[in-house]
Amino acid sequence: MTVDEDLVPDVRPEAVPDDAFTVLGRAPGEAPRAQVVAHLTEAARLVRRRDIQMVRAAGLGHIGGEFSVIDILVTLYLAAMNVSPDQLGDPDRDRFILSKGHAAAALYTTLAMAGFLPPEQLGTFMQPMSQLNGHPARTKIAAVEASTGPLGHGLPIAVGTAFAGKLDGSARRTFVVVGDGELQEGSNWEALMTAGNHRLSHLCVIVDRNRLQQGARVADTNDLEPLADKLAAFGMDVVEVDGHDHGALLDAFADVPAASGRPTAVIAHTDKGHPISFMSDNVAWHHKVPSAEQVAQALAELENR
Amino acid sequence: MTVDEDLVPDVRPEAVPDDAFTVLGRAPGEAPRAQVVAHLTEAARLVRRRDIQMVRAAGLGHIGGEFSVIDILVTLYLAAMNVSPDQLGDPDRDRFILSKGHAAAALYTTLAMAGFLPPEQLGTFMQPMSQLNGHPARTKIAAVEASTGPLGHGLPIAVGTAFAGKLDGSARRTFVVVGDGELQEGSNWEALMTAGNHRLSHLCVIVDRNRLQQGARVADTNDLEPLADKLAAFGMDVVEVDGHDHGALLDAFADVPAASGRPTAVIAHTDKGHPISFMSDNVAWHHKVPSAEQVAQALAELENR
Amino acid sequence: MTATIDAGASERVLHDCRDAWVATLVELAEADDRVVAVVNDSVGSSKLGPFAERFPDRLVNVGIAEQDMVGVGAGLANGGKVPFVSAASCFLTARAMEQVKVDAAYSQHHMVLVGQSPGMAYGELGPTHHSIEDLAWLRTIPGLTVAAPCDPAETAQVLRWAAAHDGPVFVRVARMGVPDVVPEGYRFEPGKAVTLREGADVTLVATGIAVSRALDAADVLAAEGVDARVLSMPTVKPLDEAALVAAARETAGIVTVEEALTSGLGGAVAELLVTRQPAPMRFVGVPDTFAPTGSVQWLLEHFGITAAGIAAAARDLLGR
Amino acid sequence: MTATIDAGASERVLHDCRDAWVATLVELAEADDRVVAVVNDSVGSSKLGPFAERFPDRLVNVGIAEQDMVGVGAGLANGGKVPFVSAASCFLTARAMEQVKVDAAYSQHHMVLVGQSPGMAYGELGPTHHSIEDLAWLRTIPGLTVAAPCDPAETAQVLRWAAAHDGPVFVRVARMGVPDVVPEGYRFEPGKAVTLREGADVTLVATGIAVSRALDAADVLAAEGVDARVLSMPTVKPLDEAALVAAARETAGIVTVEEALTSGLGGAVAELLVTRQPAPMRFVGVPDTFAPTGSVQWLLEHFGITAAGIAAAARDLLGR
Ligand SMILES: Cc1ncc(C[n+]2csc(CCOP(=O)(O)OP(=O)(O)O)c2C)c(N)n1
Ligand SMILES: Cc1ncc(C[n+]2csc(CCOP(=O)(O)OP(=O)(O)O)c2C)c(N)n1
Ligand SMILES: [Mg+2]
Ligand SMILES: [Mg+2]
Repeated sequence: MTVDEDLVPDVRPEAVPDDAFTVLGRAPGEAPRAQVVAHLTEAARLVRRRDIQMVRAAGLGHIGGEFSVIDILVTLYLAAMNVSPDQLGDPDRDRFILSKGHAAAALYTTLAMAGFLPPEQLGTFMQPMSQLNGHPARTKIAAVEASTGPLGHGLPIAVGTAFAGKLDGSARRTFVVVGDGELQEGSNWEALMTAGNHRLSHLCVIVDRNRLQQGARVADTNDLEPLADKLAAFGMDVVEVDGHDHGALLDAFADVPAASGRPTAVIAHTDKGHPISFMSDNVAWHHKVPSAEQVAQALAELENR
Repeated sequence: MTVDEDLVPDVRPEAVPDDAFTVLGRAPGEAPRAQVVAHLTEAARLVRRRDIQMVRAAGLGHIGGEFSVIDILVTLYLAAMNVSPDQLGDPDRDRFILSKGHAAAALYTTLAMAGFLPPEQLGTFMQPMSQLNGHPARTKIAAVEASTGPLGHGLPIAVGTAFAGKLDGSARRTFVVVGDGELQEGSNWEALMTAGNHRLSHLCVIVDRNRLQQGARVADTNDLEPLADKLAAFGMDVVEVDGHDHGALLDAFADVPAASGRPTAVIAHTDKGHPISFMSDNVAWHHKVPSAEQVAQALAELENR
Repeated sequence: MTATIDAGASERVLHDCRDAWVATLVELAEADDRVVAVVNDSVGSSKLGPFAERFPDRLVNVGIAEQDMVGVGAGLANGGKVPFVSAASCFLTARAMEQVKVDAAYSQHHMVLVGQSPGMAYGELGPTHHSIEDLAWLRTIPGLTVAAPCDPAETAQVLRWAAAHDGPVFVRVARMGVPDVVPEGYRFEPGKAVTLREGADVTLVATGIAVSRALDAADVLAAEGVDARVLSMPTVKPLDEAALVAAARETAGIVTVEEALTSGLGGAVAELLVTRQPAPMRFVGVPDTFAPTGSVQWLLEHFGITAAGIAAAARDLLGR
Repeated sequence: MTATIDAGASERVLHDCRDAWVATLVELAEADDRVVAVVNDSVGSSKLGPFAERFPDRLVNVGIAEQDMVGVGAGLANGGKVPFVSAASCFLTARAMEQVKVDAAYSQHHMVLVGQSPGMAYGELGPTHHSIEDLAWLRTIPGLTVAAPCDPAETAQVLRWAAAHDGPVFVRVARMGVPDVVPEGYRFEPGKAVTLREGADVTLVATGIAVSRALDAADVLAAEGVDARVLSMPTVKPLDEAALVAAARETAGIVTVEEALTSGLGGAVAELLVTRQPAPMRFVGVPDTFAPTGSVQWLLEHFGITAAGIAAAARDLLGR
């Protein structure tokens, strides 16, 4: 199935009634694991709530890929990564780069949830002169480490920053999320080859493996399988996890750097549009903007989880 | 070991005394295999003779990568490929693309050996207004299928022409030679993914696996190993051969299209500068220009083979 | 897909030129089975649905891989096909620049590069998705024809011409709504300006979606007693040198208008005039900056690529 | 590496600016351990040998992968390094164009892009290896400084300035032999022309290796009684607008000279003049064509990028 949808659909901005947003902040450091997972689960629920409202209000966004990546982002920013709003000038902070920059709204909402952005700013998403551009820009938001948008840029940049960390003997880690469709870009394989050969052990490449790209399934466009073999042949330590399981993600991220000394590739199996019944695994929702009724239904489904 | 040599060294053109060149043409079609191999062996010897003289005369060239690829070129043009000078307008002719275009002199001499270029033209190599440019140009020589020079262009083009052949149900085959260092370019992995997924069975990607690139060994720059695993994971049917063994090359090319329906990748194990004692496997000879004495010694070594 | 806007007094129907693009492509493909389309996943944003349905085998989708896309296009040309290589203009040009230079232009392959949704059509998506550089970059590449049609009829004409032209052509296909502009029976010729309005005071030279805006500006100026000539320049390369030199001689100067960096059409005209007929110019387009966030309509207003902005530039040139 | 040529009466020592490049880089790296070099295999042609010996760990060789190279450079900047990203100019620009646009310019990373052996330095290797488009392309990218130093001293100055400048800089480093040009004690400033010779009849504006040729042309013209002003323009972006407007006002016109497509420096000056001070111009450089095979010296003669060619252009402008 292919989609005849437009990258910028014709839905126009509309005020959204209920866009309250509670900033939960980081999961408590010393808490038992179940409590951390509960914190992340609730945070992800709130981030999805706000995200869909932002997309509806802007009349623009990439909701499918946002909902598939939110659990990963929340796990990183609220628990796994060593970075906090008052630590952005610290050279030893962990780095995160959203290579699939079209999921910007998911990043912005997660940054707000983690205290890196004032929640009010979320209301400016895509508005004239807003700092919340359709793709994240490092010149506009302090917490954004790299400007992305064209696919295949974030991973080479992540390799560079991981390389710098290695040169400095720093313990910091670099996490980068790439889309699965994005892995069709050759620049990523250049970067993986470099990372593998230089044994950038503190680099963690997370593949948002939602099996869909813009117009069709990845398998029907230019298939990636056998993906784990490809990544391993390029020198990665490959781990596969359920990308919506916060506990599994926590474990995978805790294992970076891998004992092997190789960079880690986490294939995070996700569903595009997760967990909304009418969006999930449906290619139509790459950048479709939900109607008011669809927003209401999605919010209800989120409530009942 | 790295080399501090220049891409355009300071040796200036010089007349070369003995540049006679015998055009042997195609190996006889119905001849016994031993006779075909003997024909190719002699042709390759003559091509190397002429090549080193051209490089010396021009004061420019990439002799290491030329000597590593000549046996492959000669096997293709004088025996394996279904193409002849009077058949260049035939849509069903086999195609050849030298993606590592810096070995242009090897292609020109082979084309002359196969009757595609008047041998006199070889004397114009790199001279002002010559059609024999430092990298092959399709607008300058009818038998050149694709203009190359920047690494990583020829393979995507080969995928395109193989795709066209598939659309037309043509039996023609497309052969493309890439350097091993060249495989660091991501555009090649984009093209391999496309070829693998579309099962372009009539495409044959030949890797000139001479283990050296411009400044150092491939393994010391950005290693390719495990190369066969990489190629297999991208959907290729992988074959490894001695790239200086005409018989082995003939067999590998005769197996295209592979029974599997996948494109073929031939990893041709070669030596850069083969078979000259002081050049072979020596990274200094990527684009070094031999002195008159070195030319004499190389010619003597070729005589005695 | 069409929309209407209230332009001055009258309601005008606006068209998405991609509809003309796909209709023309299907028509060309029906007449010539060498015609194929090559894309980088963006089947939807290239509006290739109707083509994909009619000719599923002739749609070569290489996935998100623009270098491969242009190289594969060149190879398809080698294999006897007539490829239309279609992608968002920003990625087709910036990401595959060396392939455009080498595989298309230097190689002189018969291939058509179709830059979709150029300029600031992807307004809110930001500068990474704006293709404001394409005209400035591509007009410098030898051997490449660079076209930016101004309405659906001209889009169709350019594509038909490109399909028959044995050489590489870049065509900017607009998604922003434009009214019908070219006259009935119009025939596109590369390097041939279209005089849409005669005038003796100042000349407005525009390309692509800016042409209808230049016409609107001429109306604004006429109301003030300024008689503006309007030239549509469907190809930024080659330029219509004779028409431009004549305009520089016969009117007070030239205002160029484009939805692009002003080094595109503006720069091309400036380079011609200084050597042939020095004359004052004003540039309407995107100045030397990455655009802020905003919709395309907002950005066009922001940069004055509007009837009012063009009229103001003309007034400035005339010292009024 | 130095060579001598017989220029007119006197013997001049010619320098390969890459020697100044690597010496300066080593010096910067000694003073600041954030300085790293990033390359695409071309350690030799970037003349990085001395740096590689002294700082083996700080040489990041990504192999033949220009997109990765620029992205890695941006990441190293994110990681607190000051990367000098060095490659043959043709590949650095064309192959990594989107990375230059997005990762360097739009992102405003503190990084230096070093375009080696630009123009037609790789003469016989052909248009795929010529970087004649770099100035025309890069000068249109917002937020990027584009420099083409004219001799070893200026090369060193530009690199030192770039190392301290918190933003992206592109520097063309010439391999073609050039004599010493800038005066003793010269300090580079971006956007600041250097008046190498006063003159009232016509102005020659040159950049990079063309500067010494413009000076030679002024000698030729002086012998004919033509008093040519010579401006060296070390940055094509930003331009020295004041100096150019003054030259257009005070002399009969401007001849630009560059080892590049004339849409580079020539186009930049033309765009300035038509809006500020319309004046006649002539362009010396590579016209709109891919060059034939030939050595760089032969090609410079072929295209008239020589004292004689420049003088002829000035005469033509003056109608003599
Ligand atoms: C270089 C480039 N080409 C094309 C696009 C247009 N584009 C935006 S999103 C997308 C699909 C991405 O698919 P995937 O990486 O799988 O992301 P996800 O499924 O997580 O949304 C495409 C083709 C782009 N942003 N960049
Ligand atoms: C895009 C690009 N980057 C850099 C170069 C410069 N270059 C020419 S040959 C070469 C080394 C190629 O090595 P390999 O592919 O192994 O070829 P071989 O050993 O057969 O000569 C390099 C880096 C180039 N031609 N194209
Ligand atoms: Mg996906
Ligand atoms: Mg090699």
